[in-house]
Amino acid sequence: MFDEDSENEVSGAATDAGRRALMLGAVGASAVLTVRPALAQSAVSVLNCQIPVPDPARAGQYIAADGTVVAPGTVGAFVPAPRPFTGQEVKQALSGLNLPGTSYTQNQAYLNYIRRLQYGQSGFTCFASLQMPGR
Amino acid sequence: MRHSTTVTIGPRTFRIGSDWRAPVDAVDALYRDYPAPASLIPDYTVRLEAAKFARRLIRPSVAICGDYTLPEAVPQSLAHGLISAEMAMNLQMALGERRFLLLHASSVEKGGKVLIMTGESGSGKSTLSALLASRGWRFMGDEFALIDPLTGDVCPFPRPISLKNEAIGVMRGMLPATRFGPLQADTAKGDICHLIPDDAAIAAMHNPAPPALILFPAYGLPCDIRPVGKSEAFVRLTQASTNYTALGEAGFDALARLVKNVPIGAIDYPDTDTALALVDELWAALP
Amino acid sequence: MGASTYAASLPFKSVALDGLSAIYHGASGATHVVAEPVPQILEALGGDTLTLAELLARLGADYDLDDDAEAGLSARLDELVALGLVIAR
Amino acid sequence: MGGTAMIDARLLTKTLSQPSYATRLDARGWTSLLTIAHAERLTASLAWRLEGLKVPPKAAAILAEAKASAEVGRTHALWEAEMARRALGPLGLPLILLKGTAFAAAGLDAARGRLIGDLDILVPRDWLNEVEAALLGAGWEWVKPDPYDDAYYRTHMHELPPLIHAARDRMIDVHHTILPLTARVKPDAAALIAGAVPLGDGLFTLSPPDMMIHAVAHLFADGDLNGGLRNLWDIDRLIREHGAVPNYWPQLIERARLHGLVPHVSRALRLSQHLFETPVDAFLAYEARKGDIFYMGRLLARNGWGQETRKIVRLAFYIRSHWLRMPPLMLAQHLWVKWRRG
Repeated sequence: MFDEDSENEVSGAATDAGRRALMLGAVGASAVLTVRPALAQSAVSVLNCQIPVPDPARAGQYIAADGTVVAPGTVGAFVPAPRPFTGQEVKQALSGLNLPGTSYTQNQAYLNYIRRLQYGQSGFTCFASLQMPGR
Repeated sequence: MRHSTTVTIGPRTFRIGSDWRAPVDAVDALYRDYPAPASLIPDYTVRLEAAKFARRLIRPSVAICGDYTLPEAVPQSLAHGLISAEMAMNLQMALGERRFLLLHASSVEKGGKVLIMTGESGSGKSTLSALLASRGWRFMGDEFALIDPLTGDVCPFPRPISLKNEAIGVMRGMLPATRFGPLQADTAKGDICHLIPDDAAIAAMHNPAPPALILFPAYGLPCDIRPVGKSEAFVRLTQASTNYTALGEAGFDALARLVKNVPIGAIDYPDTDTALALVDELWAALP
Repeated sequence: MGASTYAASLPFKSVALDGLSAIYHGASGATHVVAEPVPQILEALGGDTLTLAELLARLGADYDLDDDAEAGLSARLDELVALGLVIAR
Repeated sequence: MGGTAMIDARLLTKTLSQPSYATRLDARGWTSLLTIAHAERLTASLAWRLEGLKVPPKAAAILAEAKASAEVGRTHALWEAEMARRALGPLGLPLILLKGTAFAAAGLDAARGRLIGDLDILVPRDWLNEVEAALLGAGWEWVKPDPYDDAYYRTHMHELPPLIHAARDRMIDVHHTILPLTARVKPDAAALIAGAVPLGDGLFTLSPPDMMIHAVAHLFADGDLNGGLRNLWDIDRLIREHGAVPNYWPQLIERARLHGLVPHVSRALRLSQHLFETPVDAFLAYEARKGDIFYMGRLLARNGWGQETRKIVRLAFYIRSHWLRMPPLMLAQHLWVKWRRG
């Protein structure tokens, strides 16, 4: 059948003492998402979906460190991503890699933007369908 | 109302009232093989009302009303009265159902175990359920899969299958003409023709069965099988459900149990023969 | 923040699904899908009201923590308070 | 078909006030009762009233589901109040809840099975800008981007244009008084706020007499009596819970005078007494007026299919509701703008 080894990946890599590491400061994302009422359904594959940063309705605007969308040129904020990220790239970024072509702080800002995505915004269904890889 | 009828499908009974005779006659014809309502009290009331007095005289159009109504629903042509009735029944389920967790999915059963197929319109879940039903599976529903939070079982809701466009010709070539409702051309979704479930499916419409496999089919892609992670499946199924949030904790329990206990995968297929082969392969590999 | 103690907002249910957990939160009726370390923090809180230091000590007893765990935990707790899963006093 | 024309919503009001009446219903009667209750948004309230009675299995299932669903709705509504409390907390204002959320937060009988839609809160008019800014900052957004509607609300209404929370999809109505500014009667909003009662967790409700005053204002003046039975049921429940408290009736009379709503309170009491056998104060209820029968006809205009009946009566109430809210010239302007926009 399918590879059903996901269950035992939950506890991650054990250290020598049988204890395992817990990254309290790893990714700024406690809630990956909160389920919202749906009349429609999203069925988007991780492999072929995209997340623009920001969404086309706010193209050209900057992304602040906390993920909010701010006016172009705002001090401390980051330029829009030149191309949409794929679901796969975001998935990897959530597990620790930087999004392609981003600095550490820029990566954090973009991830904060992505986790603020809401139903109806471009990229939300893609993000919603992401799953964390077992660590 | 001037004309009315009552229809029972699985656990749900609908009372349908209409300002015109034709839609009620069409419903009675389509559901002629279904047993008489088990309960004299319906779960839902559906009303097909004349949209506006002036319009009723000039060009009759049907407003879809009932216990649950969408304010922005567009009135339908009276010529498509049967579809209006079906849409209205779907609407009551989608907005009103509070006993079962309702998934926008088709379901078929074999050997006492259920295959659930969920996906957007165009994924082929409806056509695949019709094809599987013609190959020895029991048809349980092509629109809504009802998950019973008390048992975890899938409860049948075997409505007539709403075939669209090319699928009509495909199925007509395989099954006797008596199994089909009238062709309704030029609806908002193209041509629609209803396929009446076979006698066995209707006779077993009160018999639930446990789920054994969930598939997310996608039509028009090269053949592929992928596992779908439990958390991804959980989120996607909340979005495939119209009443997950309204059910509160019962919905959470039902969905968590379903996702944890049942293998879940995605299949991409270029044609229906491939899809059927993939389903057979995955079904045979079940523990 | 001025908060000195933290407690989990009870009741909630947590179900582990591959790398993530689905949490049903009784007070809000909301379902959250969360990543590590959230389930571990909620489990460590249990039914108790703890200071940041006490909570950190409990987590440290079960896990190897990263550098600057206190700042990380404080940030996670702020997020959980915003979601409603944790009550700060 | 034939026969249902005789049925109106009295079937529901009778069963709500005398639950044992339901035991005499046949399947057809149950069908009409449940359909009317649904249309009036009272199914779960009915379910609570019928608890413990022997009812047909299908009806029992429908009632149980309605009850469970209302319970989920109550959880969501109270959480929304908590979210608003957090958003507005820094302003240092008491968060005064209105209508269904207030009943639920205070644990009143009126909350049993009551469906709660939007979150309604009351704030001082001088604080509207700060409240608006705080809500926008905490994730609420405007529902209507239409400038005419927006200007209309701000100039003439008793509340901000509705806001919806972007993540939770829940609406909030921020009131600064309980009737539109254009209405002929002007309740004393400052007195409502000054008399608010703390619930102990940063949330407030109106005082029991003011709560009744608001329920009455909501019943008569805030629409064309659409959904009126549910609002009247609120009134019955509030009176049955508060009416026996010492001094309730003298206070209610005093507050009705203060807010200029004595005739309205009077009529509401009479209607509630007629339809729900509510024990009311004879002095305040006064004696039946000619118009009462007209109101009853409007409130009961619902057939066994859940359809609204008595079109002429309804139309009269629709026009009347706008007449009450607006001076004639403004009404003409309003209808003109609405009409041109189709």
